[in-house]
Amino acid sequence: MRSREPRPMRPTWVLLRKDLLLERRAPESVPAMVLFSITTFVLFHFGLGRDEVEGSLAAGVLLVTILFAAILGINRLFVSEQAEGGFDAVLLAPIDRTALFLSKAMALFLFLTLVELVAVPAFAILLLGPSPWDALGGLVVVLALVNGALALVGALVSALAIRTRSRDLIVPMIGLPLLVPALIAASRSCAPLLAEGGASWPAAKWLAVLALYDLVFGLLAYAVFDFLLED
Amino acid sequence: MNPLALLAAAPAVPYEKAGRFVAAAFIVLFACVLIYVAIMATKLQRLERDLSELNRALDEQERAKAAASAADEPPVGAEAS
Amino acid sequence: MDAAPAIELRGVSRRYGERWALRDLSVTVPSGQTLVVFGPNGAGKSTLLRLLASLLRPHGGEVTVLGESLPRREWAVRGRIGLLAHDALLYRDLSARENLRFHARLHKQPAARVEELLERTRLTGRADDPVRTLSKGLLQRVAVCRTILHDPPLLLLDEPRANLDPAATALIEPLIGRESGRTRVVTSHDPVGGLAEADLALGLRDGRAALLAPAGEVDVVAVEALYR
Amino acid sequence: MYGKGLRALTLATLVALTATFALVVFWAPNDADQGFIQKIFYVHVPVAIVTLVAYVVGGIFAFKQLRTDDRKWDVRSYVVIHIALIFNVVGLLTGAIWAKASWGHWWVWDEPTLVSFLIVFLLYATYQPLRFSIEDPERQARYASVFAVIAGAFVPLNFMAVRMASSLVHPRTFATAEGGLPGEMMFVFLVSLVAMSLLFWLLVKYEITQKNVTWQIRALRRRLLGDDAVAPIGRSAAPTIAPEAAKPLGQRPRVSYENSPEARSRGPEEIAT
Repeated sequence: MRSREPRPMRPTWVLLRKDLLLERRAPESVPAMVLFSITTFVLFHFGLGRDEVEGSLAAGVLLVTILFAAILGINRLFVSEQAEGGFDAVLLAPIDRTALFLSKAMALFLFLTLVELVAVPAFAILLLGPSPWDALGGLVVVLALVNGALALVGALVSALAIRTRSRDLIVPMIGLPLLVPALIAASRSCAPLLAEGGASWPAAKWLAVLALYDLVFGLLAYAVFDFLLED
Repeated sequence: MNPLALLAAAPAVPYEKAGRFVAAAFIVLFACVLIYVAIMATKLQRLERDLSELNRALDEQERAKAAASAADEPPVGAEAS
Repeated sequence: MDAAPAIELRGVSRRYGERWALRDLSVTVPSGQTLVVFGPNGAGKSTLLRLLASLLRPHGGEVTVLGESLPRREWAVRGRIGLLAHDALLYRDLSARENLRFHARLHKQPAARVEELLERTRLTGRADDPVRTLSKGLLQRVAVCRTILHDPPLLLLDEPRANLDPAATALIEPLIGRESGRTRVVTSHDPVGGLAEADLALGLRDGRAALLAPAGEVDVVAVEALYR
Repeated sequence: MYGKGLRALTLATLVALTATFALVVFWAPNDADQGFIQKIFYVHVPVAIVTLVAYVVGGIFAFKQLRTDDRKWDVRSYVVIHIALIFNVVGLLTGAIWAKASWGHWWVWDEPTLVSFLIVFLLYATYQPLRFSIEDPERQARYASVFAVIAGAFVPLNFMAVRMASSLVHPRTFATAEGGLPGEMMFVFLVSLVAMSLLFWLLVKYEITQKNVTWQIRALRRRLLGDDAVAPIGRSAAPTIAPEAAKPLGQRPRVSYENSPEARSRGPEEIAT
């Protein structure tokens, strides 16, 4: 047991630690997302009837799979809070309520990164034509931005949906259209990376659009999140 | 420029292939607006029915009140009328 | 305890759609005293507790808790209120110790406080088993620890003794009972037991204060009348 | 009191609409390359503009509802978005007709306004199911407002992303690069835009008046026949509580802070965001 007095951790870290501990203790989101991704690659193989994909088709397959896997994670984000009446625990604590939003967004970001650590290599082995090695640098940047978009929009939509009746319907119904611009920018950035002739750095404007999307929706979600918790 | 001349000078409206699409576009606009008006019309009917029901209820209450006040008036009032 | 009353409600009401959950309620509870709230289900007891805990905003009237007017200064009362409701507010997959550690960090309390409370409620034996494996009685004890972890001056207890055996009740009495010296608002369905521990009695019926008087002047019959 | 401007507005809309159609059919010159088909543009683009502007206005009303917690903003936000959704359908249909007329098939993916229109429609189509899935009217208003604010900010961003993604096939209606529109066309376009805006405003005012009448009759029934005669409100996507009955809670403190001890000693002022 740690003897020294715990540094008063910022509430966001306290909540994030709890979420990671919960996921480690009873893993449900990450394994489900990983298995879902790999199954989707198999489905794409048979659906498209192609052994290998490259360029914009490869970008599309990878990103659509990650998007739908993320929807699974987003659906489960606030379930632990809702089940135990946990929202009250956070609402009663003397903390800034948007810490809950930040901690959930970071948790989802980490989960998505974990999933991609397995899903992207699987994608490279199963479906990707050109070798992924030289595209790796670009992929990391684009996927980081995509994870940011999925985490921020996902956390907000999950909070919006969790206390309604048809919650697991509301998340995909609202989340997917909201994420379309992010998907457009991401697939246009990934296409040159996975191109047949060899990876080339994505056009700066698409990375800018992705970054702008993260920024705008991050700030907006941060501003309106409190209203979802009030009663 | 009297209206008749204006009409005469108007370009002929081509009704073969192209014209039909333009007409379709305008019809869609009107169709949606009219559907909306129809929905509002049904709501208007329901409002009208509620209102008449309320009026009937008000009449009954007034009749009941009038009857009640007539009943407990002392006999003196009765002879005087 | 400062002289100002812990709780002051003037004409407080709370609406749920067109129905009034609480209607024009005026109560003053001096600090250190216990208010016991009686009333059938759906009379507004839980609504009153959540309103006092700043979890619900009033739709009318003024609410002053621990000298702070809600909802304007609701952040000032956060962390100074202990709410023990039907939900235990504990994560089923975490152990009792991990849960309490989490709440301690949220309220900036030292870990030693958690260990002290675990010993006082004799939970150290089961402290590391996931909460979902605990019986209802043990779960209630962990919830009591969570409620007073941050030493709140005001306790809001929703039928605290539900599913507790006499031994467990004796254990938690010094923590959340009268002798804890805190201002307490307790909801109860047991007229005899409730009146015994009350300084002030409030009877709620359809969101209104059907009965409000010092506990001494209220007899059991009047309380039972509420439920008919 | 909502309905007082209704008659004047209806007349104005009537005049504007008939003027538009008369001008479009009889007066507007045929476009050089597209010929008569180009006339659909006088319906499709104004409706598209009114829809997108209406979504953003719905977002602004929703933001005001969140700030002041006054339910009349929720009613306005709901009605504006509700009518904008109808205009969105009209925009999509006329856009598809135009695509069929000028490019031969009903849907063209290279056409940015049409594609972004579909995405925005898919998003806002979830507005009413979201409202329907929340019972408590208070929370319904607040959650719907959060959605409207987010979706309102989404509309311009989506339009930009889709426009960048598709090669520019759509004739630039007012791009100055090719000299834009000759005088007459621009004039007819503006008249049509005014007409569509008036039509939108008319329908919004019409619906708000209708809702208000419904609430007044409900209140009247309650006063006349007592509480039990009033049918309990079923679940509905639309706001069901009259704004007057739901007295606003007034300004709510938007105070963020690290933790209570410092906050209390510092006594932060209310931050009006």
